[in-house]
Amino acid sequence: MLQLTDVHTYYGDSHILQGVTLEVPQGSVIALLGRNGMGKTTTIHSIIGFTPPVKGQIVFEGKNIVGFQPYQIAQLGIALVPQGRRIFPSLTVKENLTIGWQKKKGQLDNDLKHIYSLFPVLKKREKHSGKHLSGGEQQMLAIGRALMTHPKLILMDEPLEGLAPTIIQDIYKKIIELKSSGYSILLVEQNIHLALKIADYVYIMNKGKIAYHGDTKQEQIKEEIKKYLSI
Amino acid sequence: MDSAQIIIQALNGLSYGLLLFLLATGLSLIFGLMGVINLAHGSFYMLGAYVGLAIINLTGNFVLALLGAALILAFVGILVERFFIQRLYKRELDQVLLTFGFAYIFMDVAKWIWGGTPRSLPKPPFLNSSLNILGEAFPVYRIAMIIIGLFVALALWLFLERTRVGAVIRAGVDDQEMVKAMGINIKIFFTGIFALGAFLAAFGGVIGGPIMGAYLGLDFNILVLALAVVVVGGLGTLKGAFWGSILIGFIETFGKVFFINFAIVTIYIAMALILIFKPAGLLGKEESY
Amino acid sequence: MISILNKLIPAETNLPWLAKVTMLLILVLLPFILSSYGLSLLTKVLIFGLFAMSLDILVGFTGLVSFNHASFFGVAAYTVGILVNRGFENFWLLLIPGIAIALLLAGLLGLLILRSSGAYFLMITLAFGQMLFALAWKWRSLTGGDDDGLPGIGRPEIGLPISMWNEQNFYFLVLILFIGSFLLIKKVIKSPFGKSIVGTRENELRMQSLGYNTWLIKYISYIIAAGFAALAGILYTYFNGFISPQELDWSMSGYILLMVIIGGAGTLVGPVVGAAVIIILQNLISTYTELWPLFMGLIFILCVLFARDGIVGSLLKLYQKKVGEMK
Amino acid sequence: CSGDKTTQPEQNPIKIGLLVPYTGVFASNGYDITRGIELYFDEIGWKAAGLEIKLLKEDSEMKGPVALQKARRLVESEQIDILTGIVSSSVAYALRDYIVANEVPLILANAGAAELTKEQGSKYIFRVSFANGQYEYPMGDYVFNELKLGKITVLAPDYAAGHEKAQGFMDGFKTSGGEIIQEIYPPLGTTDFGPYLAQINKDADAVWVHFSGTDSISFVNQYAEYGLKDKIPLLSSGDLVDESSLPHQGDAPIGIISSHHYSAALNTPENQKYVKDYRAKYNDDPNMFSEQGYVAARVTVEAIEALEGDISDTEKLLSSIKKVEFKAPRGPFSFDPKTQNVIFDTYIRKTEKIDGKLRNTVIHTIPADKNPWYLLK
Amino acid sequence: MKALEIKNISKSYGGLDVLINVYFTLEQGERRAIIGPNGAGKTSLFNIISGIIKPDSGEIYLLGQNVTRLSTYLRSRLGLARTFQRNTLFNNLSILDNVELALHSTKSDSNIKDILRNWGLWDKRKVIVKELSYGEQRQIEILLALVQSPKIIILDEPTAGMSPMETKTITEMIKSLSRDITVLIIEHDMDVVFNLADGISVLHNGQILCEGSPDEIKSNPLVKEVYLGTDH
Ligand SMILES: Nc1ncnc2c1ncn2[C@@H]1O[C@H](COP(=O)(O)OP(=O)(O)OP(=O)(O)O)[C@@H](O)[C@H]1O
Ligand SMILES: Nc1ncnc2c1ncn2[C@@H]1O[C@H](COP(=O)(O)OP(=O)(O)OP(=O)(O)O)[C@@H](O)[C@H]1O
Ligand SMILES: [Mg+2]
Ligand SMILES: [Mg+2]
Repeated sequence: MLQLTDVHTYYGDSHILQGVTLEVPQGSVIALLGRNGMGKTTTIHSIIGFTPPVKGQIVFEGKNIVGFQPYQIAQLGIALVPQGRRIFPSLTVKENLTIGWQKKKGQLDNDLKHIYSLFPVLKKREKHSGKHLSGGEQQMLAIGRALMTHPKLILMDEPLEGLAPTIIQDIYKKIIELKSSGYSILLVEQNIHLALKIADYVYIMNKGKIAYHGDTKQEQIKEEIKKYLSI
Repeated sequence: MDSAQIIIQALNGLSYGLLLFLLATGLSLIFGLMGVINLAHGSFYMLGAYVGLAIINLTGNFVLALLGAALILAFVGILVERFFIQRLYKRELDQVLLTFGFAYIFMDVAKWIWGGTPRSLPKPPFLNSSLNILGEAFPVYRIAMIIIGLFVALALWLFLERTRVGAVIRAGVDDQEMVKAMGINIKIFFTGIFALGAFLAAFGGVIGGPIMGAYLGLDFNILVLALAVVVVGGLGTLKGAFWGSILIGFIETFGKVFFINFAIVTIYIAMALILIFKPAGLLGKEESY
Repeated sequence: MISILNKLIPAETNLPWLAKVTMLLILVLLPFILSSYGLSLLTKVLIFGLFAMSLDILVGFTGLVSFNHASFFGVAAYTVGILVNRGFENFWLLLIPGIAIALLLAGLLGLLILRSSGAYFLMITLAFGQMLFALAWKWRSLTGGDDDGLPGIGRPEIGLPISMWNEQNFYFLVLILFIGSFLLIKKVIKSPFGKSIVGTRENELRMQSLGYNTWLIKYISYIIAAGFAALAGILYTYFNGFISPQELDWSMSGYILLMVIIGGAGTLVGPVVGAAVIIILQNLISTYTELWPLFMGLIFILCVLFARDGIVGSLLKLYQKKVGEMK
Repeated sequence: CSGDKTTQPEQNPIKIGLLVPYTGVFASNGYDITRGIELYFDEIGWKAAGLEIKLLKEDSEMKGPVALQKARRLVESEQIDILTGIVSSSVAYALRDYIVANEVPLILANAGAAELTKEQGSKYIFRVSFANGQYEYPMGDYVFNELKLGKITVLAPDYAAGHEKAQGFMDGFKTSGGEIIQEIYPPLGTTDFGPYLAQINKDADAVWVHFSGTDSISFVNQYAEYGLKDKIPLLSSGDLVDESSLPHQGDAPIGIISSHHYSAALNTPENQKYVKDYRAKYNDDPNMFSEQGYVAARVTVEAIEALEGDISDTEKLLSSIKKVEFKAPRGPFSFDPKTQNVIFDTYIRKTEKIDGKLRNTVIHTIPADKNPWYLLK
Repeated sequence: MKALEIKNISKSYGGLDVLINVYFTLEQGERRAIIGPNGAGKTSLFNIISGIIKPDSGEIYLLGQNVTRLSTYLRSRLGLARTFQRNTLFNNLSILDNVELALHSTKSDSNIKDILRNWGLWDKRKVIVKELSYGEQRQIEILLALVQSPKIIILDEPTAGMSPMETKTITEMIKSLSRDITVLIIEHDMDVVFNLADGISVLHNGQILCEGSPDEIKSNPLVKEVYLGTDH
């Protein structure tokens, strides 16, 4: 469903992604792991179009989306749960949720109800402005906001950051559920334990390159993770 | 002052306030929602008045002038936003310089086309009479201004509150990238709101034309008034712009009655007092962490 | 929230040594080449350069876009003008009341306005600025009011057998005070205090959490800026020989702000270059066409489009990039 | 040496500096003055005493320091022989010391502060326009004795010229026996007069006002709007209904009685020719400003011709200017030798609509020697 | 003398009670963790301790001194340092400038050099902070608090967003702080909490649910239910 081939991305003069190739098949959860500053977020940003690659191909459902505007990419069915939450502080919780919602894809009340059942606290804070939420609540909002757009592929950049263990378990279940109903997910996560549990396949990044990739069931993976993430 | 006088002056304050609302609300939208310091806002107002006058002279039709001028200036607004402002979001100092540059250019273009002579827009004939209120005459046109001001306020409120537009714009200012990632072509919204701001300014220019006239320098006089309104009411809320306008309208009017000698500074004294006690405007929220 | 100037500004202007010496030489030699009119323009550029530099302390470094900077310029100018017309002569002694009154005024206003920020700060300063303007306009007995202003102010007596009526001598007096102020402001900016004003601009919350009294930092910076504006105002009074309320008007504050932005906020040299560009171009263009605002407007727009960080800011970036490439 | 001139036509031209606002609220005044000046120079083929005339125009922006800077250029770089223009008194004050120190003759074509030709006067400063109060003063007597109006409310903008002009009228009116029952001074640049109009004392026999430019248009319209036009007669200084404002005031000014040193409707041959030429060139009616410019230009030329073009001696030039006398569109023109201020007849005019067009018909003339304004000093 | 005393602090926004009569104390040199569900009021409590928001009622004592009415900067000067849950840095300044500001620009150059060397940031010192990756910025956030040589340090989810390796380094670093320094930490990463803390307070719906040693908390069924879930 999504395929990156030899992607090179720069910030000004610095060459950050140096030929990233990875694939997210339909209906699967792919984990992208790596230490801080290795280029995970940049990979995500290259896909969504914030930092368009200078070289390489990004193919989504058979279409090369390099050079597309972020909003066009999003309209193709890619949603982003960004690192650092990036909810809209001056909008209320409800506005945050409804802003990307599209009529043709569902019923607003139903969709909202769905998100609220997943994160009941958001219902309680419905009219609060985004900036007054607690960190964890903002993270829930960021996930809910992405789900509201009915995407086919969700890019999740450390979606579990700042969440309490109970909520993490809920989200774990949610991701499994999403997967089984056909969603594809590219997951960047530092909670290695959980990432390995959810994902079907793992890519490990090191200094802008894919250093290793393999099936989560493989034995070798433990060692590779030890090697690149030092645990 | 007898009661008739008080009523007349209150009507004066109200009509002036709603005129201020017309001319300030566009600035409030652009400033409050998009965070753009548009020093050319007064120029849109002034050009609106001039263009409106030109259309009246051509067609003799006030309503046509009103809509024509507003649409023409909205188009100018689209050009300005699309080719210039769009690169400058969140760069306030550059916005100051750019829009000031435009203010200069617009002023000179107006001088070039219409000369420097001050002008006044004729009132539409059907509004060119006076009403008798408790023995005092009060111009019908000012009553019409009150009605139009209220109507525009209502229409804007419906537009911004009942549609997603206001929220999208605010989100766009918070984090443009993220809005795009939500599948929204935010640029169109920005352009649209800027055009709407220009539309409202020009609309105000024509409505205010029979009272404020059209002259070189009107642009900056209006700008200061509009800024005062927006800031007193608090940035970014229609409600703020509305009550800010009415308040300033009343302060100006009653300042002219009770403090004739200080009329040139009443508005500033009021602004200073309000901001000393409410550093983020009357209806603005103080930034709480 | 509007946090004016949330962008990278080179906090130091690291022009090579050679450029500095050349610059100084040019400033010293120019008066011998220029016509008397050219010299008067250059003098004006230096005075406004100083004025703009002082505003840059607020706008560029502290992140406060003040719209009443002309108040300090004007109040000091009036103070000195009034005293000169009452027979006080010694320039150096006159500097004391002139600057002191501006500092006092800034100290007083600072107490009232610093709770606002961003656009609100701009507006509350505008409001106070206009009140002072109105005061100068209406207090005829002291200021001469709107019409006459305060004419007939002679040139300074500096206690040396050198006549300041000679335009070259006056220029050198201005030049010396300009360079002195420049070095002083630079010293302030480079000091720990200077760092702390930049920190306050960047993130007030973090500064407070680090133990800085950000209110006081802004307050002091407001007062310092007022002091240098006052010096510029005093020199301007002597330069013109008169002072009128217009010098306190918001349009003057706006004019200076344009200089700061066009030259590059947050670089000390920038505002001076901005002053030079605006003053010289305006004088030049307006001799050829009455439509000079049109051309000035175009220049402003071109500057925004092609010199993102102001003229000096952009040059600096270019220079730093070149140096980076050479390494 | 005058004989050389015919053999040496390529002499230094005469340079006249013109300093008026071309930008801002008063730009139109600047342009009108310029038009008057250029019309006259056209008439004489841009030559005075055989010498070419060069007109150097600069924008004063109505700001003292800017004007001073521009004057420096004109004087020091261009070496002008005469400076003229100057719309606002504050600019005139700003230039005064510089002009005197550099010995440049200055011919004021509008700035009206009385002081400029009194205490602040100088042999270098002439004024062809008016001093504030000069044509307002004699109207006081006319209003009281001819119109028989005894109680008057006065409105004028709150700045020096406004006060001076109002004072001129009030002095004249009170000297004749009238009573001022109310004085209101709105800020300069007021557009909304509603609150002031509602305050006007209903006992007043008439309202006298001085407003000009933008203010005059707003005021006249709103005076009618608030129903006052039919209740209390409106009197004014000529500025209120000057030909520059009339086309933009609708029918509201009809019936206003005003005093002025000029009216485009004056019936003299000089004026008729002037109005005709002006219309031909600019397709517009002349007004007080253009006439002042026209007169200023003529004064310079007359003075230069009297010296046969030899203006190297400034002293001689000054005394030559002082002696200039001619029949201007406004009537007989001359300087008061003591103050170097203009002396003119004052016209009482009534604004009327004739052939669908508003004009200021002269209904009474007060000759210069009957204007006791000068006796006051 | 206690390092920190929170006495009956309450805070509400509109109708929402964020903190209700919170009372707890911290001995000098103690290492305490506050855990609790999202929205329990942990960050709000930190903001009240550091003076960024004012409590509706209650008092705060810092090193024996009543600081309830003291501004943030004065509390900092008493020796309180903090990190923010959301990175709060001088984004447009370099790493070096950030650290210099934290040091009040008074310390010698060599000191700064040592610090940056220790953190492996010396080579990157001229990099503008906003050009760092999220996790790298997170480290600067902690660095700024640590270099102030505080007496009490309060850390709001310091390791969130850090990779396991960095998390380990930071945890060790906090652990190795001199025992004079009192540490209060909010964390959702239980490994970090159990590794660092002497004691844990659990905040739930704005109230202290329970307090105890890591082992006690681990096995407390109530805590399991509202916070830990079944995993731990
Ligand atoms: N705006 C920027 N300008 C310049 N360099 C940048 C910018 N953003 C990131 N970088 C650099 O790019 C590299 C990769 O950053 P990226 O954010 O992709 O890392 P990451 O793997 O997501 O790390 P983390 O786990 O900390 O989020 C880092 O070295 C960072 O310094
Ligand atoms: N200014 C405010 N206005 C309204 N509600 C607020 C405000 N600040 C915080 N809240 C609410 O108070 C509650 C506590 O927030 P706080 O940030 O203290 O939670 P937390 O315990 O730190 O949670 P997390 O673990 O998710 O960071 C939240 O539900 C939040 O929505
Ligand atoms: Mg990342
Ligand atoms: Mg928190």
